[in-house]
Amino acid sequence: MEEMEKGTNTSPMNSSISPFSYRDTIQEGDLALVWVSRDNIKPIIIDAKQMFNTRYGSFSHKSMIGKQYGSQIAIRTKGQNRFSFIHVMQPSPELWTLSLPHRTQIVYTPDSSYIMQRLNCSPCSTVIEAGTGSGSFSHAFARTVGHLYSYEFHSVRYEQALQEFKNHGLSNITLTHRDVCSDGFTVKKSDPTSHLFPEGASQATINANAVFLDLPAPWDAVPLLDEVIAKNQKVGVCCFSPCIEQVDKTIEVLEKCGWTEIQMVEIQGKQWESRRQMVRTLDDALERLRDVKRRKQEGIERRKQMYDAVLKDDETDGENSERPQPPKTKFNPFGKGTRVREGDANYQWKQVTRVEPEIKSHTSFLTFAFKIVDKSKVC
Amino acid sequence: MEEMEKGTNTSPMNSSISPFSYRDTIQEGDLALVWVSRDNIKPIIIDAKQMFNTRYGSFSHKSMIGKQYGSQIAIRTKGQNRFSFIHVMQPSPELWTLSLPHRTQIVYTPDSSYIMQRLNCSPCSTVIEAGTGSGSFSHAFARTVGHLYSYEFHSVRYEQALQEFKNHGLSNITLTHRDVCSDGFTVKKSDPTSHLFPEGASQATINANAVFLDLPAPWDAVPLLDEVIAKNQKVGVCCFSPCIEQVDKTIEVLEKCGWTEIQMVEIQGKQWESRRQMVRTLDDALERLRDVKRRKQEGIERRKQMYDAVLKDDETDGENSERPQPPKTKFNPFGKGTRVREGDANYQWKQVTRVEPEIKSHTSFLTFAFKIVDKSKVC
Amino acid sequence: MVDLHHIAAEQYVILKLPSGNWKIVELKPHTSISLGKFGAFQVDDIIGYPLGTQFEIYYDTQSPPGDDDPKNKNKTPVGKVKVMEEDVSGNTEGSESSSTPHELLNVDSSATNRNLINIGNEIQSMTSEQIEELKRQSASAEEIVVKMIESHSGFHEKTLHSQQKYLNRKKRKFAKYFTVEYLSASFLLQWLLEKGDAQKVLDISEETVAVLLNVANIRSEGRYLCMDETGGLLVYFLLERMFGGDSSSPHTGKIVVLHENEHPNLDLLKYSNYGEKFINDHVKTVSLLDFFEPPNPADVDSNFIPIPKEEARQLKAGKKNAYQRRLKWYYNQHQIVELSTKCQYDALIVASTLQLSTLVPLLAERVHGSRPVVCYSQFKEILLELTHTLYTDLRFLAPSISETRVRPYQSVRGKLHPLMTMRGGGGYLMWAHRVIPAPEPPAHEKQDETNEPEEKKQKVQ
Amino acid sequence: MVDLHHIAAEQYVILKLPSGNWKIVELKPHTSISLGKFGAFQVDDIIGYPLGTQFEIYYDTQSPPGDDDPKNKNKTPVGKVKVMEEDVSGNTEGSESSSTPHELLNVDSSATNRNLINIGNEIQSMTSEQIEELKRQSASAEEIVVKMIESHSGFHEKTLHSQQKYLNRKKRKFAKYFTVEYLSASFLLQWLLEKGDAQKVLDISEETVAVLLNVANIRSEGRYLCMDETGGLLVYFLLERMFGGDSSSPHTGKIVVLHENEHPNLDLLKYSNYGEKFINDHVKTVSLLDFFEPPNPADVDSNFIPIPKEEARQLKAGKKNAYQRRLKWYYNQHQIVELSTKCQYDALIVASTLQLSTLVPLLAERVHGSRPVVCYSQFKEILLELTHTLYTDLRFLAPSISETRVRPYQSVRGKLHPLMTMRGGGGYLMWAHRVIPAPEPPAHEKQDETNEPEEKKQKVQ
Repeated sequence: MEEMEKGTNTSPMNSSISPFSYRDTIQEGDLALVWVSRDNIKPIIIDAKQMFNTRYGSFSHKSMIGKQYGSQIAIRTKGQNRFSFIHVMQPSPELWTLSLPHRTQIVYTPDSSYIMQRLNCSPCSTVIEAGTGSGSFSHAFARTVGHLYSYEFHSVRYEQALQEFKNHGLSNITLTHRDVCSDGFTVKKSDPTSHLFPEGASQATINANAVFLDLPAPWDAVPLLDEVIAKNQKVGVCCFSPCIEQVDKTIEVLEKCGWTEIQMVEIQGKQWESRRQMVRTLDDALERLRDVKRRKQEGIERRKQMYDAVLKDDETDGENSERPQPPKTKFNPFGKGTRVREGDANYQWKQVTRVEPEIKSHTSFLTFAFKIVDKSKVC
Repeated sequence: MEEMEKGTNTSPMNSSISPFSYRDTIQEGDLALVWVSRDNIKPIIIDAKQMFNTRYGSFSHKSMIGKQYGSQIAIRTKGQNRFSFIHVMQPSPELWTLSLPHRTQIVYTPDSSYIMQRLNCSPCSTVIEAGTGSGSFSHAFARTVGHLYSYEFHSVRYEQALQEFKNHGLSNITLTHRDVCSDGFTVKKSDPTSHLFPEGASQATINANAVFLDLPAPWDAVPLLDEVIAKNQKVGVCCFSPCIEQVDKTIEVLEKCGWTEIQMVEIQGKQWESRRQMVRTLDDALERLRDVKRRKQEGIERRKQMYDAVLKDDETDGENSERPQPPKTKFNPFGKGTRVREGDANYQWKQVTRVEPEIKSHTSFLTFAFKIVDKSKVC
Repeated sequence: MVDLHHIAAEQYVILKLPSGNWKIVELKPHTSISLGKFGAFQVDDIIGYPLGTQFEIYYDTQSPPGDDDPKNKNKTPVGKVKVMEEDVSGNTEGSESSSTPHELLNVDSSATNRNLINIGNEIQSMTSEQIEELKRQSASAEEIVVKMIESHSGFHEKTLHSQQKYLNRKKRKFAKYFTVEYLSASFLLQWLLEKGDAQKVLDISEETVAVLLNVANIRSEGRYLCMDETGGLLVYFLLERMFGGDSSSPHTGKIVVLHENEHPNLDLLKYSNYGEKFINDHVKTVSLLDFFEPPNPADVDSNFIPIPKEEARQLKAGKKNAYQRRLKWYYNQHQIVELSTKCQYDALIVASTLQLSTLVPLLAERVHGSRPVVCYSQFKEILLELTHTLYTDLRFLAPSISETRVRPYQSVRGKLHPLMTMRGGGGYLMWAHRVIPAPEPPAHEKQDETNEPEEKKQKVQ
Repeated sequence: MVDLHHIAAEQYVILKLPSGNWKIVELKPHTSISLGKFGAFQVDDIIGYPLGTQFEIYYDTQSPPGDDDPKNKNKTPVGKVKVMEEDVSGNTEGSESSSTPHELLNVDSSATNRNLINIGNEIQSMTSEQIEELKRQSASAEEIVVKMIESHSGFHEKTLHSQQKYLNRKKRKFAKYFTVEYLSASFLLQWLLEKGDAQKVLDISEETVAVLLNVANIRSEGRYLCMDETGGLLVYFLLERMFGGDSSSPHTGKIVVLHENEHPNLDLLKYSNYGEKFINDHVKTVSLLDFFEPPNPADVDSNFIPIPKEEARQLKAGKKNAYQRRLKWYYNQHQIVELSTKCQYDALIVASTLQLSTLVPLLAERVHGSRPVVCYSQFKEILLELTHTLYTDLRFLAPSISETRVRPYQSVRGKLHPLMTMRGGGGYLMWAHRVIPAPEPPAHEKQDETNEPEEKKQKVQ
């Protein structure tokens, strides 16, 4: 969405199939993700006339067309004549999430994955999502579930998501512009919605069996769910709230509305970097000190003789005597004073892991609950 | 404390020095900790006439006396003639904590350590602790701080702790029997307390500069602190509460009482086990399958010929033909079907860490705050 | 589409018991299922209700079980069931009901546990014989608990909170109810973990496998190369995500499972409710040896040539059987060739204790560009070794190790806090993308850094 | 005992600024200290107040700074200070005041951020020049913020929560106050971390070093063998725990610091307020080489024999100097002999990047039985290797690896939640006890298992 605001054309031309379904070859009009680095993944629409510019050089879309997705595109930069490259990736919901600007409020993959699993998402699921927000979670839902009903109360974000879902071929999403807290979840033909109503239908038959509420006040929305959730089966809900006081109010209303198995959890996701630490043995350290000592010994000997001489001879002034400096050590097993690249084959290394310097210590609290509206027997 | 209830004599006879201060040699009358295993550490009073019995054998105290603390005491069990041993350790607050029964409510080392550091504990600290509980944290405080004022409202626990602190030579603890929530922290001569009042003093001069409240309702105690904390210096408090709603009420009253820099934290402590996992290479796995295949080949060949014969000869009944079983594989690079001890030198191993099977995911929330009662200048 | 939301005969379901334990049962019509001390019920009585329904077992005291056969003496009597409208499970995950149980409304409680040190069995003055007698009288859990409160001399000295905890514990001990749940992959895992089988499933956690399914970009139409050392649990997770338990699913996805032993171990799939044909269509198994050293198609064809179907149908019984075996072998050999040499996979998913650093680079050769490679290991150190290997291999983009942990709370209003203890472990994931390295572009002028390893080159960017 | 609780001249203290940043300063009497945009103050004005006091800098607008010297033009004008009675710091650790700031009482707020997408600089219509002008007019932070609200066209569309956040951010930006804190080891660490010096202190965290101090059983009278690759931070933590900043402490504890380079690096001790003599008495340094290969006392004595003090005093200036050097060398050599061969230590504490598995078994030889061995490493893998080495060494009891992490909350009532992001890392500890293996007891009858390694034997128990 950020990219689109900048005026880049991100409407793929091959809109018949979703750019998110498996595709093998990079083609004109495709939506692709250019991987520059882990923190720099950019969506582009393949256009034989365009270039993709980075500060390491320009890559022609032409050089991408016809290659397999995942291909590395390499150039030599003219100025510095350096090897420079990008990878052209096919979008997936998770790569799409990584490509979003960091300041965007998004449900991160550890959370979205757990929510989907806990709500048992599959092609047999019909899911309600409110609000749509950046649309990142909508992509993950759309990949997996039968149908997604997504609600966004902010009109600009609604329009943006509407366009984006269309461009991304996410035809199993019904997006509706709505404040669900006041107006509920029912989707009528007269509403601002992307829903395709069947002939003669004036309102959508939702029957959701999974609900995800990412709202500041989910307690206003929970009582309105009964209208739209499936009646004769077990339905799960997940409320996503940053503050603990919200959880408290959410549990209160869930209990009041007959939801059971209420459980709140937190997800903690960590990324680990693989690194190497130099193996510096005690023996090497001692040998290095011995080397220093040997080189100093000469100087010390000389100084000692000098002081002894001073002590014997009353006339000499010890202060003014020359104090020779020992030569620097030559034995340098750890490369002190030089720039050693991590993994340098001249040294021994131990493989270690390091957590990312700043971790996402909290995203939101996830409150799950379940309900069967109608427990009657079918035959 | 648990041990004492069972009637074992745990009053050390050398009460002049604390058994918790550094001592080198195991002596008659000492309080020692017998380390049987990580989960089985028992306090004993060294008594030349006694035996320490385990299900692996009996160890005479006599064999311990005169040895250095930390000594391994080894025996051969008569029945099975196995090598069996214990270690005789000098108590430290942390080992003492490990020796307490698991069901005891204790402040664990990761929490107690952080609290002591955050409250900047040192010999210059005067600390208030309420309540005393199992006394385990009191031991850690007593090791480090100048004086500890500990309060226990439960009379049986008070008596137990009183005796224990005396036995352990923790002379810098004043223990008082008190419900601080209703009666505050002031210690008077008429109170049930271990305090040694100086000549003529009718109440203790506390002037605490660090406070630890492990109470169900710290908000009742916080307003009563001003009487006993040091006036003209920065004083820290830590409230230890399991539930988040308690934190909320605690913050409310801390703000009301003029405490600042309020911050709640959680401590997460994990223990890692060092283990080894067998290195099982793809090549070995393939070779093993090849070996199985070779041994089957013969059988397959025979069967194939058999079926071919059947197909050629209308008379034979394929069903009744004998189907020979191939011999079992001999190439067994991973020791399948045998019991391989972790680390067995006949195999290759990779060092790995494993977290304990059950982790202490929550102890309590720690709410810290600071206050200077009197900000006036001294000269 | 079949009805996936109601309890059906011949189905495997998982039952949640008042103790918080789980039990997997097959619903054979006209039989009864015993839950031990929690009672027994008729399968037919629960068929047709929505999956997720909680039932109470009750006994009509007027008509005692008419069976006087002495060999059935210790058998749990089969009761009747009724649907429970309100959840009373108070499950072990911390969602205990927060309202004051009505048994406590008339009981004094202390503001603190001040006068109570040792809440042990000695205070509760009912003997276990008395309790057993009550149980024999088929009293409801509630009745038993009320009796126990009356006889508990220290009860009024407990705090309300302690009283509630005590009651819930006791109620769970004597209550006779159960919940019939759909046997999802998550519940199957939970059942295994509670049985103490964590090591059999490589200590994997629900949250870790959840991330695996998403980062592996599992879709209903994908073709996945998989190693599963969890006895089929991982494959079941994949099947559930791809097809949602629907044996009539129109989706075309396939899972190719490689195995290091002569035969694959997917035993846990026996609990799945997919038909055998569905599983055979969507799950293919190939041994590692066949995968890396597949048969030569010409050799296969020279060994056997299928005859026209008409002809085959007319073979005599014995001969027909032998022919069918050979035909199966023939198709199987060609399938191995297809799966191991012609397919390009949409993801590689590995949960294996084979050395990953030797295994993964070879398996990944069959993965399509831009598709994910995801490896699970119980130990981070194994993935550390793997990532260092993959860093130097230009076919892998940005290998990284992730750890995901769920922290459940006691989700009771007024008493919110993370659970005091939880299972450690849960494993780690390595996630990378298969990419296709470009040939080195011609230099405008030869320079040294062109030979820098990938790792270095990536850092430049 | 010296007064440790009040701001004193010649002291190092740490200042907390409105930005949440820290600054270490030495309080030289009759000088001023500049805090850049937060103002400047006279050292003498704060002497004598309790450590921990928060001061506001204010400017008497009637009397502008009389200094017209052009070279002082860009110097921060020195203001007066007053003690702040209420804490307004709203520190970055999440303890923002929760009451609605009075600046907001007359401002509309929206229930949600609904109509607000991009709260950026474009909405705030004051230019930075205008703000600078206000600052030059020495307006208070509050005045500036009020002006900014007036000129912020989107402000009323923010939620009350957003407004508060915005205000606090802006207030911190323009406020002129500071808190003078005692320079504790924890604050010193925090200062280093915020400076981006985490790697210089091996990424150690306050919580990890806190556990280290307790499991190492640090006491005021202990004698500790230590390797400190944190530039003296670890030694400072030890000193603070042992002596509490009190240079007149009667306690006898000593820290012997081993170093792998020719000279020890304890640079950070320069910020401590212990006297030089106190540090020399309580902190001894020995190189690893001297420790493992100490001089022969006889050789030392054969090289130099001290003469009686009377005689020494009468030496001529030059000669006296040479004699003093030799005498110092003589005592130093004997001290090395003492520390490396005669002392038994009360704990071994290692924070070093030397290979621990080769280092620790040798150093631990000098540790008394039953005393702890505690090693810090930034990486768990290093300690894993170490514990496997120690498992097979009978002199170590139960080596184990621990990880301790603090999770701070936004501690604002109504908005309680763990901080959204926090620093990763913090390192790991290995904790074991030095023990003294028993000689193998005589067998009643020879059996094989007597030769089992310790690891196996412990498992038997």
